[in-house]
Amino acid sequence: MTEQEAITNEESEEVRIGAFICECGVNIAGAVDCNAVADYISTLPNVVTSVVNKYTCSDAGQAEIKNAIKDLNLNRVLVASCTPKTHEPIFRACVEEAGLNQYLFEFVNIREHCSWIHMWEKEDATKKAKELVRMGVARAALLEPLQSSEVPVTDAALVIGAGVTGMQAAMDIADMGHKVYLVEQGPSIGGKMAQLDKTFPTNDCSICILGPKMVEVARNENIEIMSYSEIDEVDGYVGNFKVKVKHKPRYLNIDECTGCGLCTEKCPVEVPYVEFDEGIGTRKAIYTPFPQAVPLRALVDKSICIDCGACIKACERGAIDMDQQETFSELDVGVIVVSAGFDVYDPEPNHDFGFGLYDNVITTMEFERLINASGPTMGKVVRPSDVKPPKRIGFVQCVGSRDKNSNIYCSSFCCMASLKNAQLLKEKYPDTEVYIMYMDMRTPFRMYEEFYNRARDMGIRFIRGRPAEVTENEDHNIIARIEDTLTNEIVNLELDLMVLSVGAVSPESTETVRQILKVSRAADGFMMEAHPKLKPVDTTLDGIFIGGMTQGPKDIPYSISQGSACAARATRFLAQGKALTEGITAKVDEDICVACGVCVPMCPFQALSIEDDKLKILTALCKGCGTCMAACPTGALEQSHFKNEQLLAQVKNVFAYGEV
Amino acid sequence: MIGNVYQTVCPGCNMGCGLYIREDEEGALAVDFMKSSPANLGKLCRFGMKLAHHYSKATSMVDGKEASVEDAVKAASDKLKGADVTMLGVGNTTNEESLAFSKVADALGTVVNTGMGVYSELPTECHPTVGVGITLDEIESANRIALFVDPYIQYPLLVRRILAAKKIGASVVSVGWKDLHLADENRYIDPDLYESELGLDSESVIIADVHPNTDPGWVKRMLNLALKTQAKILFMKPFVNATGVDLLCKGTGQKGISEIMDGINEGSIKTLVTLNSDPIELMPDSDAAAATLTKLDNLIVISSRDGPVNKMADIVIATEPLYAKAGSFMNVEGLLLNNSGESTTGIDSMSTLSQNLGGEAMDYQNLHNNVLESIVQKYTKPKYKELTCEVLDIGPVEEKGNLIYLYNPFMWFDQSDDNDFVMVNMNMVNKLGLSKGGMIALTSDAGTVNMRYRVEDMPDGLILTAKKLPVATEWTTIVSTEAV
Amino acid sequence: MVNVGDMLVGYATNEDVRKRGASGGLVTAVLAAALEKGLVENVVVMKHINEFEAVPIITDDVDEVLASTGSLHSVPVNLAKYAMGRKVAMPAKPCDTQAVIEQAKRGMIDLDNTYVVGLNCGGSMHPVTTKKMLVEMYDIDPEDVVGEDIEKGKLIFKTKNGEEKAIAIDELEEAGFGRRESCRYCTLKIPVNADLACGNWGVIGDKAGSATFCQVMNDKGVKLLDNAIEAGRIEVEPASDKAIAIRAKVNDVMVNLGNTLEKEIFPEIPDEERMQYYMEPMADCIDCGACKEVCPVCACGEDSKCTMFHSLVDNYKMSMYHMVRLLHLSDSCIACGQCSDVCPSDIPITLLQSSFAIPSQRKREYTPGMNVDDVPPFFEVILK
Amino acid sequence: MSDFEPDILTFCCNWCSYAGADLAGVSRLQYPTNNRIIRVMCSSRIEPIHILEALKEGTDGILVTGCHIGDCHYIEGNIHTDERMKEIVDALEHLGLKDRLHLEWVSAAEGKKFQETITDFVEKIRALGPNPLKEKAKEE
Repeated sequence: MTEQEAITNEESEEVRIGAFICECGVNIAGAVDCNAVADYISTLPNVVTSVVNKYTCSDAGQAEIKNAIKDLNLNRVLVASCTPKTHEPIFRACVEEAGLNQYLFEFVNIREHCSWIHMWEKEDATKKAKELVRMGVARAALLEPLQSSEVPVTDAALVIGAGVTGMQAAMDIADMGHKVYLVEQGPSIGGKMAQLDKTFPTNDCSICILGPKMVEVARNENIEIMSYSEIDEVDGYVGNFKVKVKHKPRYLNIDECTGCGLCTEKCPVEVPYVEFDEGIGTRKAIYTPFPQAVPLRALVDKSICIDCGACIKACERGAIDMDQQETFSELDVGVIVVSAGFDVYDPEPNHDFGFGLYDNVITTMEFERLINASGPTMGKVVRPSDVKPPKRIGFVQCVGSRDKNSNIYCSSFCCMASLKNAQLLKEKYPDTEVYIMYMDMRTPFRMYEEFYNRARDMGIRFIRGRPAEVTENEDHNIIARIEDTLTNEIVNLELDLMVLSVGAVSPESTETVRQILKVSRAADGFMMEAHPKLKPVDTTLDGIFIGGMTQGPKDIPYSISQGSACAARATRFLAQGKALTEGITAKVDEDICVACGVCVPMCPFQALSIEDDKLKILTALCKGCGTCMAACPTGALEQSHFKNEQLLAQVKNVFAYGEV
Repeated sequence: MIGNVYQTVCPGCNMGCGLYIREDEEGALAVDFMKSSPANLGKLCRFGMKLAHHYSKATSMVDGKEASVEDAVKAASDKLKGADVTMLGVGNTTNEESLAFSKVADALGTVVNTGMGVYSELPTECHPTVGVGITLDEIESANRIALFVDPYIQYPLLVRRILAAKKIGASVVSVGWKDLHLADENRYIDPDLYESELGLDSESVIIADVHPNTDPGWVKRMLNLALKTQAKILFMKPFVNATGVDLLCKGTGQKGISEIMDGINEGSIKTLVTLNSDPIELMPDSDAAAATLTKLDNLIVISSRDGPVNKMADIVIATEPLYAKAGSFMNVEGLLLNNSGESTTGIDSMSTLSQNLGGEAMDYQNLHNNVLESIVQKYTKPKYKELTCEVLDIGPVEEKGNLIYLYNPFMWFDQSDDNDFVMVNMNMVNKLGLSKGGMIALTSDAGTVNMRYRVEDMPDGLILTAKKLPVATEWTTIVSTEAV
Repeated sequence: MVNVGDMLVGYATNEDVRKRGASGGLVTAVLAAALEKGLVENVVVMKHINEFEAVPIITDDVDEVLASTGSLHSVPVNLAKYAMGRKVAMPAKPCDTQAVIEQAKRGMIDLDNTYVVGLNCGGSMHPVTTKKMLVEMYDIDPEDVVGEDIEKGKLIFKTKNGEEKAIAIDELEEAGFGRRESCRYCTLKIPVNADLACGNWGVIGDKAGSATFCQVMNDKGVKLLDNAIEAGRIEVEPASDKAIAIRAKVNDVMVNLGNTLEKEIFPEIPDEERMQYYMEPMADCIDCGACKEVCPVCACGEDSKCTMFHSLVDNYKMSMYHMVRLLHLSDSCIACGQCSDVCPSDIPITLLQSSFAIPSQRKREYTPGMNVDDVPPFFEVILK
Repeated sequence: MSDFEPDILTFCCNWCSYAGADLAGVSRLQYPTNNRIIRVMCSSRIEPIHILEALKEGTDGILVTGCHIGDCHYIEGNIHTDERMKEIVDALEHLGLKDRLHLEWVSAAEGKKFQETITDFVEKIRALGPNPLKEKAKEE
């Protein structure tokens, strides 16, 4: 083909390429005859000058480029030296200083990709270098100037989920002086941590440390808590998200309610309190979530309310409004932090270890409520079948974790949780026999292994093996048949109560949020971070961050760290007030595009959509990978800086056939 | 019009390719295929495919200002009354309009020139053979075909006919300028050896072409070859109705277009009236043609298209687009083809013009009947007319240039086209040291142009172009070459 | 009320339509009813020019619809592109229907707005070939022909004076006439992908020749028929078991013939000859672009990946234009034959496309144009 | 055929395989000079026209390289690459250009693998012989 005619740009300005061949001391010159390369290149179309430098990247070399741009009126610069991975930014800055758009710079690698790998083949290496530069010249002639665009950032953040992670993120962002909307689907902030009794490895009371934090969040002027609310729609991109929040009706005027509890007293309807007490305790149809709830306001469970009107009569402030409807708020935010929490694995459907078949098999969360001093039993551990204190208690680890039949991942906190609960039992009821049936005890991080050792010292029995068979005897005792793999003995353990250490799973409600935000999901069902090491709380969508259990199972300290990390990452945008979008992006030629939509599902960043029979590209979302344009049948989509004509010019000039 | 479509004929050349022009609600045009069309089975070449883009409508003008058709006709009548008028109508329109144009000529006491100068140099008895050759079907049953055109570039719808002939055993020899894929033999031989070397006989077919820039000596050579070998001959032509207009104008005493241009330059022609014929597009050297036209006192253009000559005209009488016209065409094999359009504004304008000049009034139906009576009896193909002339004296052979303009009939549209390269052979590439992807510079008296090139198997020293190049002054031009 | 899956025999109530239309004029009547009752805004019909020529027009005139009748065998255009961007009803051969569905997958046709009345098709013929065949094989003046039919492997022509002449398709095709090449290896003869599958196969007894067999394929088919019944334009009755069996038998014969011919038409190509197999015929390409323009499954506009290479300077080596098209269409080519029909150089493009596409489609277990929910494999896995 | 030196074109993605090629260079891992590299942001940018054009231009073998599945900088670009290359490999085989296109995942840490991949591919293409379109390409 003969594309390489003197190609001119839109203003029909003549293309003038300056080529700079770097010797890199002997690094390149040792294997490549740089002068021969320069001589050859000078014969190519559009090449105005071709120069050999000792070190093109040196100040002298860069000065030579800048002078040549000015003196020879160059409008493209090509450097043939080392790898763009390290030196492209340097030369781009160099040409920009000389007044040339940085994207009019072309880099050819003749060191890593030529001289260093063909050290003893000078003739062939020189030929190859000529052809590499020839490709570069062909491409350089077709380069176009590009601009990264800046988008303004709305100075407000949305935090989805007010568990311990979300609260931390909200407070950190708020303390840096930015408005935060903290949206929580439950009636109170606090999350799962509020349900726990003690926390490992220091065994301090969970609500005692969390409670003040919740109050602090509520008192923070920059934080607006939206409890009992859900994300309905999210539109837009970094800096400019439009969020629609749905407020579910509490059937009660939250400004009038004082949380006094008079209404609850009068309410005649009582049901198991599943949401907070794991169904062990009860609540009324009108209730306040728990004593330390924030906001401490009542709400009506309309599904069980019998409309007797007792509460309305009881409320001195007339706060109750049974006709309340759901309402919506529209928020403009610049960044979004997702800390939507987790659910515990549900062993019921598969009757894991007899759960659901035998009364005295319970889960960790149920146990947490049982042993919690403010729980339904006031901290008295009893077993469900006969409400008697159990004397032999066993914990089964890895229920719903590390199991290809449920979830293959490790839920990370359950070993420590069981160690903690076992210790609490031993402290509270020293004569209780406590067993932990495990595959491996996983105790990383500071003081965790010590915590395990303490448990051993306290006489807690560890059996390496999990029940192969669980049955119940006439006393409703649990018989667990286990192979202790350390002793190779089969043990038939009779237990009064068996606690399943259930792992974490990503809740359905989080999946809804994920789909609204269009964040990607990992194979384990949790949301996917942008990079597992380098960007653990970023997502691939600019301006959206994930922390805590949303990203995967973790314990409280790790969750709080991630909350702070999310805050720090998110606040960068808020503090700068602007976000830069990628210069190399997809562009559509509307004259050619037929809006067939083949490209839309290709984009991993949801930057493409068809609206009104037209393809719309949200450039702010585009990362410039090029997946979509390769799929485009018409060629209407082009990736700037890697346009088809630019790539094809390289392809066509790969081999010169006898010319060099 | 049939529903929202017009059945019409492609104006690219004289092949007579039938097609539909489909008009949507917004008036946008699209080409549709008419598979029962006898000349082409609905198939169209690259020009035909782009046809919808080529109908740029003309606007009536008087002295550079937009005017109504009526005013333009009236202004033209005033200018033409009593003037010594030269009329040019090459056949880019219907038989009926061409006939109407002749009647205007009658009123002015002049004749319509077809622009094909070659006819006036040929004995009358060979005109029918040059006019209507063999039928296109007959190509398919020939046993040997001698090609003096490049069908791929010049008359693409011939390709399938030749391939069909090959399929049933015909051999194909190309005596052109470059190797053709469909030819069994590609010969570059001395014209004096054609008769002895090409192996033609009465079962053979010669395919050549005539156009306004054809060297008459060349046409005579072709006729002699046909006479001596008894082979049948088909002359392809560039204008949709070249055959019809030739018959209507009786084919004799007509001026060629270069003769007319010479006349203008000499000052013997002062008033020119054209009917869908643009000298700027037809002459190889557009700039020179435009300069010539400025020497006219009166330039009156009757046209359906907005060509370059319209901008220079004193008066433009705009007519309806070709596809919308009521009327018929005669293709290269003498087949009469009909438009489904019903518009007659062109004819009506010329009728008024004729009456203003003291001539007769015309209406479409009369003209159509006239056409049927004078040139053809029925919508069927006439039989091939064997050559009856004597062997012709070729006369002195003109010196040829090395840049050869493969006269492509579509060129008169002067549309941008991807023929944007010249063809050279590998020897020239090596000799000039042309680099892969490089350009070749062509220099003639008219200046220099840099062109992309494509390598072809062809004789040394030649440069072929299918595009009218600004350095070309004639059909063949002497140029010097170098690498850019 | 008719139901999805119903097998019916019906005809137009209007005597004139019934008489003029092929097989009882049911299709014409259904289309007319769709238009007059506002089910659609336009109808695509073949406007009759002569026995060998008809041109598709898009009309909102019921009379125009009623005036359009006759067989499609000799006017092998694909109608899919005429339905784009409209609320339209159309008659359709199986390949027209395939194209409509492929266009719907590419967002060019809204199937909810497009009512497709499918017509059985044993294959179509090129009008000029047909004329020649009439003279050479049938000894009939083409001008005298008033009707034609394909039945029991024979091609039948009816003349003005009521005569019928039948010749076996095999025989015609051996003599170089008969159906277009792509129709010979086509195995979709009953348009089960349309909303209604209509035809004369299975119309027996006293109704033979004056009624249409009609299978209701989906809800739109129900709507079309109910609408026409309500408008009083058609009458239908359930088809007899015998009729259904006969229709299936006719179809089997045609499909078997197609399968046999496919083996004949596509011989095994040795590896070392493959390049030549594709390149040699394409060397005659003159880059007119008609094959792309006419392709009813390609949704690209005038510019596309293939036209990047659509240039004379490119065509003398390996025609990139055609190579890109081979790949582009290999998942969705329906072998409708349009590209071969319009190629000015008579390159057997459909044949080349098919020999490239058929193995590819079979490997990916994808049949284009059958179900709008089947994603063409080259749209690629839509992840997650 | 013995002196046939194949022309190899390699497409590298910016994030993994290009860096892998860099690492091969930095480590001075010697490999044949037959290879030329074109850099793209993601291997999913490569489409059939690039491959076909390269073959038409006379390239004897084409390598497409990208990040390992799961490592893609753009999440799942290389999954698209994988799908597309399978189709193109099929198509090329059908066109009589079998084995001239190969897909390989090379991480930024796999300089050695890059070296081996090129070396093996050059050998494979050398054994396969010249691209049948090569002579025509040279003519131009």
